[in-house]
Amino acid sequence: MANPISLSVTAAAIGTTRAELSGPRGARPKRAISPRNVFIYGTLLLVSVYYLLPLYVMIVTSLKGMPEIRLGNIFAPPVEVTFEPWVKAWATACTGLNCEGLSRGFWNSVRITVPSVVLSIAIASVNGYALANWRFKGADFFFTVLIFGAFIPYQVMLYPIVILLRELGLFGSLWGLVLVHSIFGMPILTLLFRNYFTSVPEELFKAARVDGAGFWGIYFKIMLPMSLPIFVVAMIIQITGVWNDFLFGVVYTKPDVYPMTVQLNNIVNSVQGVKEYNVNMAATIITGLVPLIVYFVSGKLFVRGIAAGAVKG
Amino acid sequence: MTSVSIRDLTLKFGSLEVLKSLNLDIDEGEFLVLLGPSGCGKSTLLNCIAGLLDISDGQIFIGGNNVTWSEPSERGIGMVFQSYALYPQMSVEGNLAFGLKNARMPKDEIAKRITRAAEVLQIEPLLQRKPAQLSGGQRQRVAIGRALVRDVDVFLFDEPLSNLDAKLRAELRVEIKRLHQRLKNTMIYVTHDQIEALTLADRIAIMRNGIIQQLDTPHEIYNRPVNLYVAGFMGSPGMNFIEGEISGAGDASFNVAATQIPLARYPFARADRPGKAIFGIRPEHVSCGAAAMEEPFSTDVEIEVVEPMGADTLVWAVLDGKEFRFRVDGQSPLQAGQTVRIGFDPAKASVFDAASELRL
Amino acid sequence: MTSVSIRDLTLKFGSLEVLKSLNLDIDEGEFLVLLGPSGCGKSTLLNCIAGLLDISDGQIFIGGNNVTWSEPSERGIGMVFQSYALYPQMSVEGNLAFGLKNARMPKDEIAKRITRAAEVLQIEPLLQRKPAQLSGGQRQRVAIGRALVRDVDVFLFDEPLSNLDAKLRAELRVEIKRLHQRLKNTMIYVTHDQIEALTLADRIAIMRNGIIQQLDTPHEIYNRPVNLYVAGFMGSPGMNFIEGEISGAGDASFNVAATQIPLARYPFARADRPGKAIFGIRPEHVSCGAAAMEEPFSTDVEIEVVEPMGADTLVWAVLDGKEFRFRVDGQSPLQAGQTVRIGFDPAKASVFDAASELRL
Amino acid sequence: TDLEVTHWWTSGGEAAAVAEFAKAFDATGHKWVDGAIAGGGGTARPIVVSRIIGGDPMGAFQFNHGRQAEELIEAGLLRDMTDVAEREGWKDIVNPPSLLDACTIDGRIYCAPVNIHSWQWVWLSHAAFEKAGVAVPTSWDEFAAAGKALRDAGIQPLALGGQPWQSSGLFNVLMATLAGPDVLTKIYGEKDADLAAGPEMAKVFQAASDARSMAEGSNVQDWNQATNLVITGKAGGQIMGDWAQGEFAVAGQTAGTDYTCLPGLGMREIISTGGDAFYFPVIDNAEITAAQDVLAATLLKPETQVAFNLKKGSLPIRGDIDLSAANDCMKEGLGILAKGNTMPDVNMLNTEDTNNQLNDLFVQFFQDASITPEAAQERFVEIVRNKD
Amino acid sequence: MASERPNRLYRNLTAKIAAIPMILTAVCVFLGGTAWTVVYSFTNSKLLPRAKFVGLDQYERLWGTHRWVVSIENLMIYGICSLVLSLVIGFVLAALMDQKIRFENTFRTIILYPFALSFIVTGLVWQWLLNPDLGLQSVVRSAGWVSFNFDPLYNADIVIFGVLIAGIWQGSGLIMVLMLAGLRGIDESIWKAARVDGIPLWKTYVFIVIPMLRPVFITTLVLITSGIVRLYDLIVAQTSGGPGIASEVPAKYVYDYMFQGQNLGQGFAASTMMLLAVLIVIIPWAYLEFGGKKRG
Ligand SMILES: Nc1ncnc2c1ncn2[C@@H]1O[C@H](COP(=O)(O)OP(=O)(O)OP(=O)(O)O)[C@@H](O)[C@H]1O
Ligand SMILES: Nc1ncnc2c1ncn2[C@@H]1O[C@H](COP(=O)(O)OP(=O)(O)OP(=O)(O)O)[C@@H](O)[C@H]1O
Ligand SMILES: [Mg+2]
Ligand SMILES: [Mg+2]
Repeated sequence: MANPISLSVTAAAIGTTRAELSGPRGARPKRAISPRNVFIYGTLLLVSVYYLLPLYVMIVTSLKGMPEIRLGNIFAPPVEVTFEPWVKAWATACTGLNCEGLSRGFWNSVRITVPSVVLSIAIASVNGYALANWRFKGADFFFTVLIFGAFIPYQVMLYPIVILLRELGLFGSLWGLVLVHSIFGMPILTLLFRNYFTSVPEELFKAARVDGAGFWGIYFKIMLPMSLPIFVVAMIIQITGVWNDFLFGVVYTKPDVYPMTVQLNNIVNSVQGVKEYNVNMAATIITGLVPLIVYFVSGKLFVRGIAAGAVKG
Repeated sequence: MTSVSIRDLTLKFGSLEVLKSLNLDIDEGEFLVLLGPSGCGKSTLLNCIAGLLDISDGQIFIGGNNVTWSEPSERGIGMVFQSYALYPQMSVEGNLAFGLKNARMPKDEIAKRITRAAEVLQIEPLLQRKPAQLSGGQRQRVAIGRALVRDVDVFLFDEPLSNLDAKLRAELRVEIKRLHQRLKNTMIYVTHDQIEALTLADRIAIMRNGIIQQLDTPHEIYNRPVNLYVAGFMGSPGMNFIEGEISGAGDASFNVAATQIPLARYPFARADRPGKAIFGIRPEHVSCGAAAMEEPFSTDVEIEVVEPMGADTLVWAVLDGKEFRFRVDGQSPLQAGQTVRIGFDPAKASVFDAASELRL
Repeated sequence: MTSVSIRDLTLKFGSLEVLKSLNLDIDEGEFLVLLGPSGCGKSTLLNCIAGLLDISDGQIFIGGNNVTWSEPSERGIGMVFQSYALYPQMSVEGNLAFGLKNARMPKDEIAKRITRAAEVLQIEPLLQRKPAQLSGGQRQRVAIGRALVRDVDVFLFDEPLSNLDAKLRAELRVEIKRLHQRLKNTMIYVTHDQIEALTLADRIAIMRNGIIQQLDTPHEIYNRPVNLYVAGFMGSPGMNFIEGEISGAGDASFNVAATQIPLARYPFARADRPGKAIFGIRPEHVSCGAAAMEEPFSTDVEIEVVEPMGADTLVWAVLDGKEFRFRVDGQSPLQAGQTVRIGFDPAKASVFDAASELRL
Repeated sequence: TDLEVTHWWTSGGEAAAVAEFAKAFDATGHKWVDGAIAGGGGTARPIVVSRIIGGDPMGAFQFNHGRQAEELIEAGLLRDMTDVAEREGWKDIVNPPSLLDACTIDGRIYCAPVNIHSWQWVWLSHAAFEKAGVAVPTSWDEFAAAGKALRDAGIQPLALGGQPWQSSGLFNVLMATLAGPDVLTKIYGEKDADLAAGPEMAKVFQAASDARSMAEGSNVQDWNQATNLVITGKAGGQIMGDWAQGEFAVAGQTAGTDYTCLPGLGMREIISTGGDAFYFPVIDNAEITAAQDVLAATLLKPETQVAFNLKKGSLPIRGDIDLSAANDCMKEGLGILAKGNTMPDVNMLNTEDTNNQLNDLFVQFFQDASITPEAAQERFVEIVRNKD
Repeated sequence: MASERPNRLYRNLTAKIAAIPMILTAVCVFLGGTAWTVVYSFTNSKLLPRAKFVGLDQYERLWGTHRWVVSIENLMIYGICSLVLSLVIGFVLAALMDQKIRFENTFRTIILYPFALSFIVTGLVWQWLLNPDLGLQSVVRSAGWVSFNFDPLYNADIVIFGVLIAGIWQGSGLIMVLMLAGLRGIDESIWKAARVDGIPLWKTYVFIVIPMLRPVFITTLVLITSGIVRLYDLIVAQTSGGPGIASEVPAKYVYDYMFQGQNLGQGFAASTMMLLAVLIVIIPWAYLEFGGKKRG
């Protein structure tokens, strides 16, 4: 647009000295290999080695035969790739008289994990919602006790819970285990949900109340649809926790519903002669696969959810 | 007829008494603005009326019913929030329909009401959009629509415009005013923007620390503030205050240092006139230059800062060592450093007792 | 002497060109305001000057030095942010001292500077407090103080007042103005509030989409906007625009439907006057009632809404089916529904070409 | 009827032995549902106990002989198997009778003993001694003397797993063989603290200290890994109960040619008569009760006993069966048993609590060379004094 | 419509009903279980809980037990190191990730994935990597450096640091993500202000940013601390408390005495001591969280 600026600019430009015009111009020069970049990426790469090493060793070892392992270097890639350890870990490894490997426990783990995750998240999200938005008298007290529960070593609660489950008539059943997982997942999940719902603008909640929505109406129609990130976080934490659990799975159920980790423990701890490291590693990877996949698939949402729910301690 | 009536309302947060035995009656179809500084309890009062806060003591009547313990949705109120509070995952239509669905209204009735509200607010083309896809002004309209469809007696607004920029604010202000003229519902409107209060209100309630200081028409509040606080709060730039003493009885005058302002034309509200007092005059009631000489009182001041604001110019001067502001035309040639003659009519002033701060 | 000088500054975020070959010279001691709507690139420009963003092309000179590649701290600038950006866990004193300590300034010098800045900004009693214990205005003052102690040539302000409420904003505005009068530093001030721009600026640069539309004194910008955009942007309530056609050459007139506005007194900036044009007149340049008859042009309008705003009253009327605003005295007795005579002097108007939107 | 049986026999020899039980039980028309828990008694016991307390017990479970199940019996949670015992005439066949005594409380029998395990064995690798150029020792003293030669040959003289019970087991063996069974019975059975502090024990501690230096560098956890060191000739020998025998068998080694076993460490012909027993929780289900009776009876049947014990490497609990298929070591054990040179197992004298304390003491002692024998003895005396 | 003031109990009744699971858990399980544990810690329960009270005997024995003292020492060492290292590593990594780097997602995934694995797995893998005959030591030795010595799991003096390596490996990813989220929440103008003030980057972090991340640090502190107190699986899988009792921890002591030693009373006494320690941590936290500020 033709306007007075261009005039004033030319006038000023004439006034400036030539030296000025010859100075630096444009973007600051950047080198790809600056000390800063070397430091950042160097550190990160180094750290990555530390984090990846075990995974690498696990995978490599699980693909080797026993003779190769005995001879060699654990970091060396397998000379002869064999999937036998995987097959053995999955299908034929023995514990006592059962030689079905991990396969026996896989579906049990699924059957335990799914309801546990669903129930614990359902309860914890309602708790968090009630604590954040419907603060009734004593809510803070119960919440503090709940958080206190996060610190109690599981072993301490083993017997009281046995008694509790017995009184409820749930001992030994799948539902008993689901209940236990829900109870022990509750502190940290409730904390997450409470923090998240606290960050939802209170006015939204008020608007819904004026619109005549009740406790459940607001929960299902307003809060739930808004809280995907935190649900993902809760899900990952809970899937990881439940799937990896050994103690509750073995104490509160019986052999026909033992989860995979019990099987893993049996395989790893039933040493027959020498330790079959390759089978152990294969079994370990197989057992960890489900949480790993869940995590890889939803990792981004996890980070987002953490930002939304956990940071506002 | 009284539409909303509040009796001895007290509200405490723990030991903090936010509202103190407050009484308020609002007529049907009235536009009442609650005005006050941040933290004075405006939102709290509104939330009490809406039923979103449990009150500690007192009663609330809406449309003649005691609703003190009713649910918010049963009170016949609609509420519009500062941050819009639209349900983010629902379309505009869903937002409007949510309250109606909760009340189990038949589908066709819901559709009818939404169509009507959308028409009134001119948001028909937006019905299928999500709130995130709307501009600030559009969101605000949807938020109003949500109250509108529910066909409530009383509209409650909590600073509905303060998240918008100045231009949009001015436009939506007029729209709300038009809406009120059309619908004639009772409206209670919280703001801390006095322009909004002055332009919208039938009556303004000025609050401070949970107590209503003055409840009156904008004109009265602006021109006859009952106390120093209200006088200082209203008007931007604020009223000029001069501390001094009143002397004489019938033909009283206000003395400060060397200056004497005659108070003969001042309509005293009270007969007792103690010594120490504060004299207040609004910047726009001060004339300057030639016009000043025609006023009952005039004096010379030195100009410190000149603020041209487009339509008019605000001048910051020094009178008797104290800051003194006055407003002149936008094209005024006044300059910082100049000395200029100003004058005003004490009849337009407000005089307050220095101790009680009440209007004399 | 030129204090800040920007040559062909281009800045891209990826493929988005936010600043487009921008040139700007700011004199020493000048108060320049960058004004524009949200997202037009004001903050980006300021950040480039401060060295917080790496520019894509062009040069930046401050105090005669080419600082295009210098670190922010070496440029002799101080910056004040909208969100204050105080270091929350340091006391006010710590906030002020932190930069100086880093520059290894002797202790007593630091103390001296802090004392002086605290005095200038009247924050002496606050020095030991934490930012969380300060009010908005106080925080803003500390933020200014942080630039002040560093004794820089150029102050950069990025919307320093927009987080404050209206009253405080008005007060701090004056304080900044006074500060500038006292310190006489170069100041570059970003805002989207035109009152701030008008009151503070020596010159205003109006930006839009990364391009400076007009760079001139507030008076010129307000009264002689170079294009329709600037005209519409400045002024609240905005200028009334009427679309129509210019007829005649010497004694031209502006025609819209039945109405004819004589343009004889209008100081045309250009000789070519195409047919379709837009006529703009500011609400405060419109008189009403008896005064209207004395204006070169007058007509009747119907009043729709009356907005009393204390000192004056804004009237929304209908002229030829279009909204038409004008401003009258605060005590005006006008009422909605009334028909009233209005008039104005076309010399005070602005006329734009309908196609290019440039001033005629 | 399905009967769930919990046990912690998961190593190679053990699992093969259990399979014999399962086969025999399945042959009766019932079904053995295997509830193996790897990781030993420490892992399995809480599971057993909590399931019983929780009201959902398994059909049968394996415990060590001794005081482990005492409280469960007192609480009435375990079945009284006296009827089965009488029907099957256990009183007459179980040998030594002390085994049944351990199952008996107030004259009622609560468990079915299935085997006899003795701790007092040392297993020596012929290959290792050959490599070191030393003759295979015939007693602990010779073995201890050969320690240096073995070490010089790059062979781990004594294999010792890191699990705590192995350390205390080793010590108890030294105590029983060097100081004699009477001392052990007096100290553990009668809490004779003075004896524990006495010079005889000091000698035992000194021997333990020698064993400690021989075991240094044995970086394995599980007992059978340690046994494996002996089997593969990487270690000279291991002091371990007769269950180690099973591992040699699974590895296809023959006693006398590949390895040598010395009962009582070659110092004193004595074996303890601990062992495993099966317990049967009270379950309110007639079918299961019946199946429990059948299982109990099956476990003690001669054929079952033979098949099981051959695989497990332990001694049968009845003297009236033909074990001609047994290998030399087992026969030696049988011989000692027949001579009546037996002593009670530590488990029968100590509560698990005391064992646990001993475990703590000795695992530390054997892994930490800085603890002097004297200091260890002091702590030992303390434990003995406070034991219940 | 109601004009009487309704019973307080019935206000928001649904919310209260919905909170019943939480209340039951808190009161019955956590409070009830804790109380039960504390009560029975004064008895001489063996295999089964029995109400035969013996006063403070169990506690006297507890503190007279060598292993308990070692456990406590280990927990202290592990706890302090793990706390400091987790926070430092987590923060440094987060700070690096916050530098607008390329491949951020990849790096983040790499650092966070161990979090998805159980302690059992972590323990096994690291036990193996640290095994002197198979793992790092043998690899380095076979590469030529014969005198290289790195066998933390078999050296009683440093075994706890071997556990630490694994613990950090598993836990620091989550801390990093938390810190990163916190860093991302910091107002950008703070960084700008610091640059204009000429403050070096490291000083900006140390004096300005870290103090601003207080809430994040509190959250992570709670997380890490609760993990430390519960440390059990990792030890069992990696060292079984060995060599000797060099890597014993309180939670394992509790477990071993309750189930292996069949001395519930002793186990309960140890648990009670642990709970006491937890209370010392959690009470100040609860005070910070709920004491001063209210929502508003
Ligand atoms: N939930 C609460 N708990 C405790 N105190 C509260 C709560 N909500 C508000 N307050 C306090 O009550 C007082 C009044 O708050 P209120 O929100 O009504 O002010 P307001 O007039 O609406 O202010 P603003 O203009 O800032 O919205 C304030 O001092 C506030 O701190
Ligand atoms: N880091 C960034 N990356 C990409 N685009 C950006 C970035 N920062 C700003 N922009 C874009 O650059 C344009 C100018 O932004 P800028 O912040 O300068 O606007 P502004 O005039 O300061 O607006 P406001 O008044 O809202 O502060 C906007 O369109 C914005 O979306
Ligand atoms: Mg409010
Ligand atoms: Mg900006």
